[in-house]
Amino acid sequence: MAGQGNSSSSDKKSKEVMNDVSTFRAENLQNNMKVVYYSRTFLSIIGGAISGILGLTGCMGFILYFIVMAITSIGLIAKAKFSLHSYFDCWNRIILDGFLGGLMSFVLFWTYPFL
Amino acid sequence: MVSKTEETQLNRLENQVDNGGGGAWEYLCLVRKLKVRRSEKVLKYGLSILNDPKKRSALGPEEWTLYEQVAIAAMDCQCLNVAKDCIKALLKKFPESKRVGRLEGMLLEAKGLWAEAEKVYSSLLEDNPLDQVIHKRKVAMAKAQGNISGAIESLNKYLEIFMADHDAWRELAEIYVSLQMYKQATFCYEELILSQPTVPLYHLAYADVLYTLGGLENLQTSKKYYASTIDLTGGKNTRALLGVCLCTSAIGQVSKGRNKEDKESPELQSLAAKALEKEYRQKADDKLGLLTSALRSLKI
Amino acid sequence: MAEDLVLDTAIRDWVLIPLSVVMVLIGVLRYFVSKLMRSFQVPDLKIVKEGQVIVRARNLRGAANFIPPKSFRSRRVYFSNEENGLLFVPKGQAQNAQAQMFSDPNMAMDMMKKNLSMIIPQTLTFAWVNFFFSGFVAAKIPFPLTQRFRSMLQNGIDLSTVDVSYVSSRSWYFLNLFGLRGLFSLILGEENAMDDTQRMMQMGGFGFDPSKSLSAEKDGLDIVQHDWALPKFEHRAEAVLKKLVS
Amino acid sequence: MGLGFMVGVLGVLFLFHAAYSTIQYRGLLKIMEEEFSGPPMNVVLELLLGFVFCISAALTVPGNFLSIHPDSEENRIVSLSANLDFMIFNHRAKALPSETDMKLKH
Repeated sequence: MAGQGNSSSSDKKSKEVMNDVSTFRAENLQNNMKVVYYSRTFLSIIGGAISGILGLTGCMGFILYFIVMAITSIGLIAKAKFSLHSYFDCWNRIILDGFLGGLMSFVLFWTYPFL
Repeated sequence: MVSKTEETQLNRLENQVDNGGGGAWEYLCLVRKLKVRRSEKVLKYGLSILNDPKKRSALGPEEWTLYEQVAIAAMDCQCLNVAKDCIKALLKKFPESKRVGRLEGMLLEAKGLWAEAEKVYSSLLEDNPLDQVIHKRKVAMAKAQGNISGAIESLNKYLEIFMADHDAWRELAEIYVSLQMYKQATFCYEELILSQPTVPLYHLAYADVLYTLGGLENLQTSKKYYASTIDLTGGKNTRALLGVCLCTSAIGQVSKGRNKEDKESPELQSLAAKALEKEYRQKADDKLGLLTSALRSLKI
Repeated sequence: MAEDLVLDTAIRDWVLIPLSVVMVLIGVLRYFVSKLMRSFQVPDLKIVKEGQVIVRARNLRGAANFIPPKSFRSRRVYFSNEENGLLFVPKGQAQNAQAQMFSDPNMAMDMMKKNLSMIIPQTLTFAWVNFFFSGFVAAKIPFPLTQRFRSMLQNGIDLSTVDVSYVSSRSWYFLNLFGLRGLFSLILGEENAMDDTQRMMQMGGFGFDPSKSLSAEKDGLDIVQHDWALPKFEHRAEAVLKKLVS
Repeated sequence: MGLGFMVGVLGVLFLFHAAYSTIQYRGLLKIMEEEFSGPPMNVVLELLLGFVFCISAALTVPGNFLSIHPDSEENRIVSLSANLDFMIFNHRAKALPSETDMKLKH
């Protein structure tokens, strides 16, 4: 946290003084992760519907799922205005977290148009 | 807990309402949310809303919380008739509610009729012995009567049951500090730090008490807690900066030269001094001379 | 292998869509029912006190590194010493959970209510699906699956030549069960994103058993290694000031 | 919040409409026994539009991020709130003359 005067300054934090004793506001971190979870879930449902409508079958559908998840991650990073360290404790919170969580919803909404 | 943005928002709203810019209801809600004590403004603007039927009906159910807020503010400003009227209105709406019973007890306290207030509180306690607010009011009543030891004793009894209530710990700490019983106060502040470790003001209060206790070990611990306050407030807490400087010079005097302490964080006090000068230059540069002479006398 | 089966659209309109709609409605109904049934027990002194002791012990364990070593040790002794430590539960007094559960009626009632709102609608829908909609190909899933899935997905269809991507309505039920979890979390808010299977596993323990959690807290507290964080804070304060002054 | 929500609803409506027209289109293809390769171009465009709307809604509706650092402007605690539960009333304001015109008029 040494480098972080206020949230706007975005220079990298020096690693060795990285807070091994975490003094984060836990409830804000949870709030941020909830936002990520909601965005991911909503977009995985939308992605499922789209791949159903496009009539994709087999791996094409799953590829579309990963594309949608990648777009969500990029969108979320843009939303955090690239100063990720003031909103999340590590990078994969926003890139990988919940990547496969929305898979089942995706599959469900993928099969709807196929009925 | 009032954060910086909330404080600026509160001040902005206060100025806006003071020079007639409207927004009284938002201001009253913010005061309630932040739990700050602005009794005379709350009384003035609360009454302006309550006396205007149109605004009052616009509040809907919130009207009754406003009545309660104005009643407490009126007691604080010694306008007991207004408090009585508000409580009467609340009683009409909620005949047997315990909250209104509590308000009646507080009104008796404000009037100074301790016996009746005691009676009201014990009757309320009968049907709900675990009502935390009533216990706290009894402690406040003991304190108001000047019976500090009674307040401490009942507060300790309260804390035996509700151990995790950090407001009570804070009250106990402040009473101990007012009685200069610093040993017990340090215990209470440690409890507060344990319950909310990232609140810088608990670290600061703990460091103040340790500094007042004195002794090499306490001073070193106190300096560390001033440092943690600086870290948690990003160096913007002036009291913590001054605290570091004072601790360093006190450690220097007590250990008279064999200060093995400096190897851990040598430039902390010089950095704190520079930060202080920078802040004074920005905010109160006429007092800069005063600051530099004080720091020089502390040999930093 | 098998050429494309043409599924009658009537199946979709009368089996699959109603099943999904029913499951959504059940989820919403369960949300409101559990909200209604959230009974507020009048806490008695003992339970409140134990709850507070556990909260305080947990705070101590969590923020141990923020207080000086001496005061941490004195607190740990205060909490877990053998004679009258707060977390110490004398052997005789540790009733087991079941005995306590039957002795205290409203806890049993609460248990039953929780079951009612979770298990019953679950088994009802499952029985309904199995009874009415088994034995025919219900839907086509858009991605190919290996043969091993056949027994799971196509129960009730005893033909081995049918392509595995044609499934029976039971697998449609399971697909809905897991798929709708995301939708529920969007509509009904985060906390009931857990669907029934998770809640069932969680429900294992019978009721809140204070004596067990007291000793668990005590053991947790005993193994805490106190490593004072404050010296590190001095370095961090220096770094913060260096940045502020520069 | 309202706008983001509207955009999301609009996106979902676009998707529904696209789904509906695709099903019609497939029904048509089934009658003419042709292979279904993909929805017609205008449906694909509609899908893309709906998708863009949904992305923007997904990023705005769930609310924005809060800083996790205790020393950021919105988290830095500058003062403790008054301990109102232990508030006492016989303090020095008793001696001050209270404004007399304060009255609850009803």
